Amino acid sequence: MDTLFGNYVAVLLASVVGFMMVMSALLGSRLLAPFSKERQKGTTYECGMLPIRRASTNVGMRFYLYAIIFIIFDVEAVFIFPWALSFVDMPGAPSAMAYWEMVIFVGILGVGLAYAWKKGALQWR
Amino acid sequence: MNNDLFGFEINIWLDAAARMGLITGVMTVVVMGLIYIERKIIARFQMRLGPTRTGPMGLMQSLADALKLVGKEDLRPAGADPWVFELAVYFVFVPVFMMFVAIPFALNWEVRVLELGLFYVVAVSSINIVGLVMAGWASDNRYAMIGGLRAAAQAISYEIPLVLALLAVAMVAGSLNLTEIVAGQGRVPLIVWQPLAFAIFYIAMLAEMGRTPFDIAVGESETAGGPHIEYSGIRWSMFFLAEYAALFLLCLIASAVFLGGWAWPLGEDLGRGWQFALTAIKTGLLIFSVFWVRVTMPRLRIDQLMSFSWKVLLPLSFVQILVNGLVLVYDWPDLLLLATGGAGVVLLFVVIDRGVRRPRPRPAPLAAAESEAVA
Amino acid sequence: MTTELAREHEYETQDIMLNMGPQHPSTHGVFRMVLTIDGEVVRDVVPYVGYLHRGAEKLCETMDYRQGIGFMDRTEYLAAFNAELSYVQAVEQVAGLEVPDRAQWIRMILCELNRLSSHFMFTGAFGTDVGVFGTAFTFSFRERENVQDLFEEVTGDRMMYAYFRPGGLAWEVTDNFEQRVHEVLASSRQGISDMDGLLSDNEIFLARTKNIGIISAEEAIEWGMSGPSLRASGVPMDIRKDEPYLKYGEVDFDVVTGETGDVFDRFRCRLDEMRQSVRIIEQCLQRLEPGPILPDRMPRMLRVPPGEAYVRTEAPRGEYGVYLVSEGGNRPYRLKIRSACLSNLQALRDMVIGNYIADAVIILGSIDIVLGEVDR
Amino acid sequence: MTNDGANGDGGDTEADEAAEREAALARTIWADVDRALSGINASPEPGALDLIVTIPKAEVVRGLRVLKDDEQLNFDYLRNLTAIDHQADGITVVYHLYSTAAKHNVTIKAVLPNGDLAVDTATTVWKAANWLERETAEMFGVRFNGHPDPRALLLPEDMTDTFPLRKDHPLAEIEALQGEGMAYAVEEE
Repeated sequence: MDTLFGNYVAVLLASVVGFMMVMSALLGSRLLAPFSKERQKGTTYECGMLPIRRASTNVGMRFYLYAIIFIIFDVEAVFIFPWALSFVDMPGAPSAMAYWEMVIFVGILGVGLAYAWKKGALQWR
Repeated sequence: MNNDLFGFEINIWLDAAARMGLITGVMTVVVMGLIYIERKIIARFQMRLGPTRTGPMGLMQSLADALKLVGKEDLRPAGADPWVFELAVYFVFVPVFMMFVAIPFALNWEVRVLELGLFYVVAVSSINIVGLVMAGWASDNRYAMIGGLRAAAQAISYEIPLVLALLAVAMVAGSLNLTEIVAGQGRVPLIVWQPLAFAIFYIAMLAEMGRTPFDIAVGESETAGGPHIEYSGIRWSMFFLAEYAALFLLCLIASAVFLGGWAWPLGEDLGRGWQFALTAIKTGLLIFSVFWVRVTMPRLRIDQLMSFSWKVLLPLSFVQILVNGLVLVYDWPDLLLLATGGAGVVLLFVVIDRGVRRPRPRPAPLAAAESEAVA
Repeated sequence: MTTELAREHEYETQDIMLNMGPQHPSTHGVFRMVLTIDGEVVRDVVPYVGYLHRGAEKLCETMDYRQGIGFMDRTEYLAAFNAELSYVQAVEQVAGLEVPDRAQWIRMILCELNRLSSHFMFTGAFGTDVGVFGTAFTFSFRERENVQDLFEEVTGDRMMYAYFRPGGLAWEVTDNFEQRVHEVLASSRQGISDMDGLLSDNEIFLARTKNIGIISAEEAIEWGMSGPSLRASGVPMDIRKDEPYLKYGEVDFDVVTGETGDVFDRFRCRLDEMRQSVRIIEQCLQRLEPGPILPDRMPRMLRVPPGEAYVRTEAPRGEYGVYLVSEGGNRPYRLKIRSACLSNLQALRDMVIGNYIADAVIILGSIDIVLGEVDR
Repeated sequence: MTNDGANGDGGDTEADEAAEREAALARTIWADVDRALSGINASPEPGALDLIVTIPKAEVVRGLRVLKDDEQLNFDYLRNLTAIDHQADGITVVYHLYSTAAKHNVTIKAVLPNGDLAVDTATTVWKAANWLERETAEMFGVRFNGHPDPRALLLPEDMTDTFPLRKDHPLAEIEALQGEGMAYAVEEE
């Protein structure tokens, strides 16, 4: 417990230091840089033309589709991680069995990938 | 557990703080150096001189840039979402910084030995994409939005091959602890057993960093800067710093995981100086190769980029994992790993070559194209 | 909009209007196109030109014939010699002036050199469009610089040469002209193969440019395209061959054509055309002999009898035509400049629709527009 | 250039001039054009480079269509389209045609009287006429009936009342000055 705590103290500290670095840089800029209240400077860059509408609109489904496929495979990767480290000397089970079980698992996902491929979900449109 | 710094037993908080301080200093210097070196190297590739005016051989260029950027007016578009816009900078920069905790620079020279180091690195590295998406969304700019969405799509697509490539290596190494992985490569670096994993990792690494040929998010000729188009001054430079820090980090990880970090070929016997030098040389070579790719490669298009990840890299990395498992379970000779990995690399290049030569059908005429009248 | 209507459309995806230009890194000057995009696919594109319109035609009507030469430089500023050539030839046609041989050969050399420098500009800019970080640009600019230096030695200016005159040339070329041209050709030949090595064989470059922005030969003719952009579609239309002017009938060169009319073919055509230009210049240098560069009796103030002529020459971007109507006197009654890029640009919409945003950029790049010429 | 065309020095008598004009026309493709344009009121004139044919404005688009579709002439390429302001005599619209296969040129002109500055659009014949007509329309105030996209091309969209390339459009101060300077030069000579 002590080791774990000691290790992740550094992680916490790293995030704090990172935050402070960014903040100090922004603060330094706030102090040193000029600041104007001219309204024209607040317009967004639209190649020199005035923007017509707000930019944030509803965008196509395809991003959502990729996100779903991503989550499936990422979760799968998370499942594979513990297996990958322990299947060789699996306590209480023959390692070959652990391996072939994972082959089946990956195979099912492979079928899923093939299906998505076939359906054209992987084709960016 | 080594909470002794320079041989003194100290409080873990103080120890961590001291190490982080050291890392902060090192990182700042290295990143500034990298910016200078990249400019010099790219200039040489392009038959230019690069920075020459600031200090001897232009060495002070990065410092001058930093000073200029701090003194530059910091604009925020009136239509931007203030909180998301401001916070995006932190989300981009802090995760990169956090990754340094697990990197082994030399024997017993790291901030902390994390038992799940590789896993931690992978997990934290994907956070900064959130920052890019936030930046793109909050800027109230169409280019930024397209850039942000591109960044997200690209990052999630290459995340999986990256993770699986590292996983394949972890299987062979038998650990997720970065220090153990490095120490285990005293005789033979893992790139020998896992060339395909290295190839996949290298490509996915370029994509994760958003460097050429995968720089479609920034894509200067299309989206004119992508997610950080509306950022200026020091806030923009934070994106820039994060990019270079990520370059440094991912090359460090690649050199540790695949090239044997400080261990290969001299082992643990030699002094720390040599180990640091080895790490630096390997990382430097990788960084140089990234620069080299940057000056010679055109940019991919988004559909090519996505299909390459999902249709080529992902299946290949799965096959690699299954093959690794087979060899390890039945205790076949390691040479088989080399053979299959090598065959995989050849296959990868063949697939790329075939894909390039294959003609792409003209996109089907759309409804808008058929009508003659101009809007 | 009522709230109910708004709720009904709440989850509909919308086509985004993306405004590209006039201040955009890859619109090659002040060109603007409004893309209607669905995700990343371009559904419609509306080009806007005219930001660089300076009324060149009207201005020329108020100018002496000789002053007009300078203005031609300012329309087609990347291939000013070719622009000047069309203009002075139009004046010569209407005025009935005979140009001495030496002047014609020198004009040919300079025009072909200008084609080289203009195409170098294209390859560099196109490399950047495709996404090479500046390397193509610096490589080709080194070569362009050599050509430009030569122009400066001859004309005294790097961009606005104003060197051709109705009837001949403004002054004799420098003494070491031939030797300098040989030097420039040697470096250009190296530069062409450099560009070939950097781009034409690169896998990503091929993947990006092949089968993108295809336009068929019939469509290209229908839109009035010309120059390499038309020849890439497989139409061997080259004014230098079809209606030889200067001494093009006496030199040996091939008309380079493409097959599919895609972006890659347009790039390839330009590269191969540069090799042909080198070939032409070499032949010109062999035929160059001492002699006068202006007709014997050249009036101090040029007066042109009534008449009209439409003179077209093959400029790097296509047909650069000058339609000159004279009603006597010392200035044109009407001067119309037929711009190659204006016609080429019309076809942009056909080529872009259905492709991705990134393709729209390289398709625009592959037409190689010069906005000074489009807007005049 | 390829063909010499007519030069300024004519014969003394009218008969000589007419004969020479006939001879000049015979060197051009007028015979073919005349055959193709049968039924259309066309008057030829040998130009410095190409044959110039004037067609009444009501028939000009029909004539262009015929010239494009004729198998032998096959004018499939519209080189240029513009106009000339002849002040009191109206505005002349000029079409420069080319055949990519037969490689010959012709210039077609149509005179529009000042009262009725309108002509049918040629975009139905060649798509290339689209922008060229837009430019001509905004610069001269010529209306092209049936044009699919009659917006301004080069000028600002709200500049609809002035036509810069007409001769009565005032010159800017600097242009006027330039004109004066030249007038001085002419007198000096």
